[in-house]
Amino acid sequence: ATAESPEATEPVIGGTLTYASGDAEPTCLDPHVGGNYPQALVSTQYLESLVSRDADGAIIPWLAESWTESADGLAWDFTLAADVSFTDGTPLDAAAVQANIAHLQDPETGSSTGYLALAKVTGTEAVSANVVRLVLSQPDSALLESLSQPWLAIESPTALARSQDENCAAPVGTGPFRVESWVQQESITLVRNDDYSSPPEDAAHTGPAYLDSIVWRFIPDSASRYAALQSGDVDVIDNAQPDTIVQAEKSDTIVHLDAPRPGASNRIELNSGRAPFNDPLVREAFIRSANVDDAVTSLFQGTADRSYSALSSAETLAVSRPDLFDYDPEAASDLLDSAGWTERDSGGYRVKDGERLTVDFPVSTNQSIPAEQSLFEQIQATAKETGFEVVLSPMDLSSWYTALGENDYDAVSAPYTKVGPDVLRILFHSDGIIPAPSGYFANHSQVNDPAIDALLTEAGQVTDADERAALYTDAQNKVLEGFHILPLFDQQNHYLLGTDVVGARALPTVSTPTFYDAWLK
Amino acid sequence: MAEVGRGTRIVRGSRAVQVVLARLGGAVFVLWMVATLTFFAIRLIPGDPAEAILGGPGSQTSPEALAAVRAEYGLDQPVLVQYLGQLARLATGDLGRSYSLNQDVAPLLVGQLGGTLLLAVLALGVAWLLALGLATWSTRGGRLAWYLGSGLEIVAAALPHFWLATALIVLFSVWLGWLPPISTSGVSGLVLPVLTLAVPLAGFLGQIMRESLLTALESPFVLSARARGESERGVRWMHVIRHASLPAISLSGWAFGSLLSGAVVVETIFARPGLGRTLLNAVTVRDVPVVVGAVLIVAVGYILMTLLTDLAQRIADPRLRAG
Amino acid sequence: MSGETGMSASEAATATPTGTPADGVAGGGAPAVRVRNLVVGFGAPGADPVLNGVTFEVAPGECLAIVGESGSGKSVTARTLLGLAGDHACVRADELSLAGADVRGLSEQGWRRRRGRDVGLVLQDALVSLDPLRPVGREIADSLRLHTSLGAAARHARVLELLDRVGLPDAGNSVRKRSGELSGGQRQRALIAAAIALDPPLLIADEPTTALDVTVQAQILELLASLKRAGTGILLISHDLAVVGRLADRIAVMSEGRIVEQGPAHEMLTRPEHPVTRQMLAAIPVDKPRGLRLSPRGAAPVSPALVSPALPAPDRMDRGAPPVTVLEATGLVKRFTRPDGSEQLAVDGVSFRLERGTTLGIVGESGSGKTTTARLALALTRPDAGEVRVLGQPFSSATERQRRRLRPQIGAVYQDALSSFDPRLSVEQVLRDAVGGGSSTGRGGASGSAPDRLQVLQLLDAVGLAQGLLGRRPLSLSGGQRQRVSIARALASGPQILICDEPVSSLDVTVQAQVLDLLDELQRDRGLSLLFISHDLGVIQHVSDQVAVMLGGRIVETGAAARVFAAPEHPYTQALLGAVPRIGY
Amino acid sequence: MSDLEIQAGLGRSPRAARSSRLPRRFGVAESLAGLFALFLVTAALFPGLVAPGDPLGIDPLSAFQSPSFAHWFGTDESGRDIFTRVSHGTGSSLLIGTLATLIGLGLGLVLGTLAGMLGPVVDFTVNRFLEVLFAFPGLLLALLFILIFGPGVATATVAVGLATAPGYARIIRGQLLSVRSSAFVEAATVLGRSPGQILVRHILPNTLAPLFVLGTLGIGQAIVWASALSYLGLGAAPPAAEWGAMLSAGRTYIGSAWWMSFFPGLFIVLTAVSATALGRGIERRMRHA
Ligand SMILES: Nc1ncnc2c1ncn2[C@@H]1O[C@H](COP(=O)(O)OP(=O)(O)OP(=O)(O)O)[C@@H](O)[C@H]1O
Ligand SMILES: Nc1ncnc2c1ncn2[C@@H]1O[C@H](COP(=O)(O)OP(=O)(O)OP(=O)(O)O)[C@@H](O)[C@H]1O
Ligand SMILES: [Mg+2]
Ligand SMILES: [Mg+2]
Repeated sequence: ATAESPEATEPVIGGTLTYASGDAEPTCLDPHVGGNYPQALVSTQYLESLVSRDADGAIIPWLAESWTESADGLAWDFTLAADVSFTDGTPLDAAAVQANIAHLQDPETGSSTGYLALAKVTGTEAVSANVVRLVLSQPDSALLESLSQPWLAIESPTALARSQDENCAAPVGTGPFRVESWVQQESITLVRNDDYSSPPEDAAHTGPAYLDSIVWRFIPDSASRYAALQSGDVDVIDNAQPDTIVQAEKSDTIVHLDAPRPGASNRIELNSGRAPFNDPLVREAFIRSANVDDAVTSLFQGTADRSYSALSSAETLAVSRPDLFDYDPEAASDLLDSAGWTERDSGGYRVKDGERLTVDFPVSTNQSIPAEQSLFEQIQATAKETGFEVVLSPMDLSSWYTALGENDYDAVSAPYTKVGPDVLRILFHSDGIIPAPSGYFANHSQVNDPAIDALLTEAGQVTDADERAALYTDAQNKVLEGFHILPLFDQQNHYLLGTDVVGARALPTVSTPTFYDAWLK
Repeated sequence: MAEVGRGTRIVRGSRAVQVVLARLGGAVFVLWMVATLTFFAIRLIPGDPAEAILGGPGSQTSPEALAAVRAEYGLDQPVLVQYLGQLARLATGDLGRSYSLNQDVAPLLVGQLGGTLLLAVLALGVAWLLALGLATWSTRGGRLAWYLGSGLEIVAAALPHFWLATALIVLFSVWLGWLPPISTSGVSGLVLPVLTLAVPLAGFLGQIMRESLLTALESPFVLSARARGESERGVRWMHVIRHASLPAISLSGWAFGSLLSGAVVVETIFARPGLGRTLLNAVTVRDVPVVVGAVLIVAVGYILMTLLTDLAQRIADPRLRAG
Repeated sequence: MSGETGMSASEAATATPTGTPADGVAGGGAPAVRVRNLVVGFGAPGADPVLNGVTFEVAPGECLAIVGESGSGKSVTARTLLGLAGDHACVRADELSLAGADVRGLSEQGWRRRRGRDVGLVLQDALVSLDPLRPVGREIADSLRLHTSLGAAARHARVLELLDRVGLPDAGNSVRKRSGELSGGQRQRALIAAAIALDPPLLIADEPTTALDVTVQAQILELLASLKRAGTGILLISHDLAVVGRLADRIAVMSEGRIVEQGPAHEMLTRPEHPVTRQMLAAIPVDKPRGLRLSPRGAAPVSPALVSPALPAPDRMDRGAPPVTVLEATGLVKRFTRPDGSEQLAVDGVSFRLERGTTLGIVGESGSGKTTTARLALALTRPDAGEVRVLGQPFSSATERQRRRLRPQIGAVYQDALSSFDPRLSVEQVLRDAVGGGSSTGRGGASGSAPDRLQVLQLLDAVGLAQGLLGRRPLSLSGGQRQRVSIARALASGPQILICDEPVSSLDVTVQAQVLDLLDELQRDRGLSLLFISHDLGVIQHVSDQVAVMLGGRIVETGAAARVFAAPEHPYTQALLGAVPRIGY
Repeated sequence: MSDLEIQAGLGRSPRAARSSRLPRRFGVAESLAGLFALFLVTAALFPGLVAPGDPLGIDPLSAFQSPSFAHWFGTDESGRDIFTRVSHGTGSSLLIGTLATLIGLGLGLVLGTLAGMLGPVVDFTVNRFLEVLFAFPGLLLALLFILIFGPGVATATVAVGLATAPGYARIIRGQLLSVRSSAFVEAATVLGRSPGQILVRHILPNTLAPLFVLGTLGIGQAIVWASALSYLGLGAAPPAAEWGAMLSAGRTYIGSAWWMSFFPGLFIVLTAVSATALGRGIERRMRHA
């Protein structure tokens, strides 16, 4: 069964939908604070952004009904939708937006994602009551895409004025639902916003949502989660495992909603910042020696397509280069020979002046689903034949951060979800190599190529769409041809729904589900 | 057969006070040590708590945020200062503020406690019933019953929680569809977690109960009860059961501890809110205040439990009261 | 049969004890129990039965005593009469009737209806025959609950009445007490009360007094006598003829599952026919002069050839030499703090001297401080005051290191021989250790020097044990054998002094006799000086030259045995003497 | 009181122990356990004998196959043969169990002996210390340890050892005290033996003898514990063929491929069971000797 649900019947008003998330429970329901995917998932139900994206990746109006960019691209004016008000009654106006930008940029808030996305925004002005202007230091071609993300959603200024605890417990937005209660470690209860008036253009209907309420639960254990869906205790689950998806496809009581996340594809980043991967030949050898295709077919059982791109297939500008990534052990061996890794040791691993050809691969158990980890194991196995010793070390998130911070890795796989190709700049611009004081940095493959830097910086500023596309295409080709990354598949994002759930869809922005149009049979 | 009860009441009274005081002192000491050990243990863990505080899947921490966090949680101060601060706060019953859940620990844990206690208490009860039932049944039926009984007990005792849990879910939820695997509301949701915790414990308890049951069954007072015309059931309910229970009672303190260990796994698998799950999360994100708090609560629970056990024993066994 | 059971519970309960034996017999006329050719076997039918053709009967108001040594089958007999021989016991009998009704092949229910109503049982070990977790009141009321329709109140009243009847002081209180809170005597009374709750025509008392002090023993026997007078038939089981002497009308002697001789008590005690009976009578130490054998020759063969020449054996009888004090205690005091914190004077100013070649007997009831005294004499516990000197040298006040020199001069024999052996060691290893000064740590028998081995053999022979036992572990030995081994161990170092704490209390009379003879011989042959502790005045009288009577930690009377037993001064001593069971009335 | 004490049946009354009238327990069970143990040891020493083939060798295209003649226990998500993996995992699992038990026993021995031998002061201190350790649920103790020294087989092993140590310590102490105050030790004193001789001849042997049983019982428990840690992702790292790790890996696919977690789990349980059965058997023999 697939997500195309029969629209024939009339929507039923009322009912409570139970959602079981496999992600960690957010510590704050306000996605401004920190800013991770779990927050995005739930906040999509009660918060809305200035703009959104349609299925074709085009930016469409949401809370902002229109916008204009100044000639120099340093000022953007957004005209806000009329008579929209937050669920606490505060009207949506320029001041409100200003308050949100300020909130995001305030270090006290501790925003990460939103903070970085607004890096170029230096100030805001209220042009009129319902027109707000963002002032930029440089042109930012990614501004709209950034603003479409849930992490930059607009909240009630009155609510933001409260203490962070209060705001974290129950953020107030303009969404179709509002936060009723949150019992830590148990569930979040969302109830319908009856005065809802601001659906995005691509919504199926207008007016309030059909559902009375949504119960948002957290079931980290995937088996239990699926069991709960089967037994009908929950209506929707996320982070579905491949095998369960296959089962679901067969069953007629569960439907599957596949919504790959935008931004970067799921890939293995090869650390060109240190041996052995500072040698392009070795990088290519590794990539050629890894049998990803078979692994993906066996592990994901057709639920995920192999990716040959740096970007998610959700990105229109994604460049795909199958030719670079096919499995070819012979070629790999030759490459290693020519790279000087000629001998093999007792373990069958390549050796060069006493050094074994070892690839340290820290795996964050929080961020890589089991299927992915199995995939790595298979890569480990196939790469061994060519003589690579891949050392997989699963670790918890903070240890993982530490390992990265100390540049103690040769390969790593980290998701990066961001709307639009600008993610390339974050991932491959040499600025991304210098670790922040926290030790965190985004350019894990440590690509340090002036040419690429130049392309990305320019692309980040040009406003002409075609120009931008061309620049990003070049940049991607350079990255791929440099064998800096081994693309695996789109960042997986599968939802399974009971067949009684109709009209649920994922927002094309960051593929978080929205239950505005949803109703229960 | 030393004559009993010659000791003068007064002496006994003051003695009791001494005992209680000693107990209290011991308890406080244990708590302090636990707090200290935990605090420094966590400190030894490599990595930066500030990271942990902001850390969360997919989050990218900005230097500013980190700086702010360090200041807020006093992570920039020397460890000793932090330790003393922690103790001082603990002394006042303030468990501090969670790194990862940004809320106060005390209320958080107290909130979580309920679920775990419910689980633990129910499991303990069920385990007791299972164990008693099995022990009595297998000591009255013939050899076969005996082998079966003791076999079952050993197997049960060897079952790892996580495996049992999975098996139960697959059996009762997926195949039979009788019980919901996950539901924090309602009794039906409790069945599987409680069973998961109870069965292995029942195995252990059963093994001891069987032994003491036999001892009791062979003892002269049972013979003389029979000689009075007491029926098998009478013998068991009037005499043997209580004797069989004594050693098991003395174990309840230990059992409680093991249940809490089990709760870590069970609450994760069955997605139940509770101390165990919170603890595991806290440990993995190095949320020092929560871990210390949780461990302290567990320690308190353990101490209370041992006290209760002693009490229960004294109630169940007058010989102890006689001293 | 149904008529039988028709003799309804309430009647039974309300039936007031009738006056004389005569009435008892007249009532129903049928004997309380009649057994003809009872055969009981356990496990394999091939194995020779535990009871083999036992025949006897007990009339109401009569007391039959079954006497026999341990393992002869007394308790099995008792249990069989209640249908409690055991799950895998096979019981056959030409006749087996309770109160005139055949009970062979009775169903479990049928048995249950009779137990407690037609027959009551008082068990060997009063200490554990009452449920320690339940108030004795409930225990007693159980029989009523099971067999009568009485209400709770009525039952309670009846229980009080019973407790009164068995002479339990302040019944109102005792009802609520648990067995742990009662003294041995009181427990035994409670147990009897439970057994006679329904006035069963037959009361079986299986060694009802074995664990009790003589004075208490006397009281219990008196109680049983009063029941007998009230018309209850009593089957009294014991291993000690002297005990049954004063109660039994007829006596049956049992040996290896057979009743070898049966007859009127008087006949049996005065003109025994069967050797077993004779041996039992001979075994009774009471009123037997010092040095007179209690056990038949050959029970403990001693071949002089092997007796170790270690010590010159001074003749005990030569009174010429001035007495040498080998062990002297002066003003010993030992306090213990009870679990509840209160202080207790276990030993309170005890002084005594033990002269070479003589025996000092210490007698006293349980808890009077005998063992503590012994432990003080052995310097196993420090006295709070006073001192122990050995061979004139300071002992208790010395350091253990200094003491070690003197240790070989003192041997010890304990009441519980078994627990005094390292469970891992065989008899041979135990003795080797003792002989070889602990130097031999060899586990296997092979190791150790030849002289050691010779000595071990000599010891074995001295205590009359076969060499075959060398390889056995103490656990697998009989009580008597164990005690012999422990005596052998005590002798290993060729001591002058032997301290025996209740060496025979856990043995039955016949075995006790052998051990006492053994000790006597050894004393004569080796000029040993014995500090002999027992609660049994009869034994003390037989073995001692000097006697000390202990009460509550003090020595209330001491002096030459002859004098003390002839003319006891202290009332307590007199009471003790009065209580000692004697043959011939 | 620890689960070991329970299994070792300490505080069991001699009456029950000696009673000859009980049915002879586990005559059958013991032999079965013995057989299984034999199989395990073989598998541990010569895994190749039991299951030729590479426990890590992947075969993506034959993944998720249910048990069959080709693959007795089926295959996992990477097409590895589970029987092969389970067999080859025996070594490490047994090793972990044994080492952990040894560590636990070692620590316990040290603590217990300290408490039991060095007078009341030490005894008091050690007891307090033990109380503290007991106040940590075992799993938590292990968790903390692992988080400090990082996950991995080695740390998991030590962690389990650490977590079980207090239990052992308590048993050993109790044993020591009871032996020291036993009548036969007094008897030896009366015979004029020096404390040294008594220690060597009586106290140590009688204290240490039961440890063997404890050890046997302990191995089973230790394996269960270790697997629990692997299950929480803190033990052996995949794709290592370690039962706990395999079990947790398999759990993900429990809905579609039950055999992936069933068989490793089964082996854990069976191992623990046979260890217990054997331990009990040995114990009884020793007591009846
Ligand atoms: N249930 C049983 N199963 C097997 N053998 C038994 C059983 N009960 C008793 N025996 C055996 O029957 C014999 C007689 O036992 P019994 O208890 O009657 O001896 P006793 O005369 O009472 O000795 P004591 O004076 O020590 O009580 C003993 O050898 C004993 O081992
Ligand atoms: N180690 C001890 N701790 C506390 N109290 C003790 C201890 N040993 C003996 N007592 C008490 O001292 C008193 C005398 O005990 P002891 O064993 O000497 O009496 P006994 O005459 O040997 O009694 P029995 O005839 O039963 O052996 C008893 O009341 C006993 O309770
Ligand atoms: Mg008997
Ligand atoms: Mg004594």
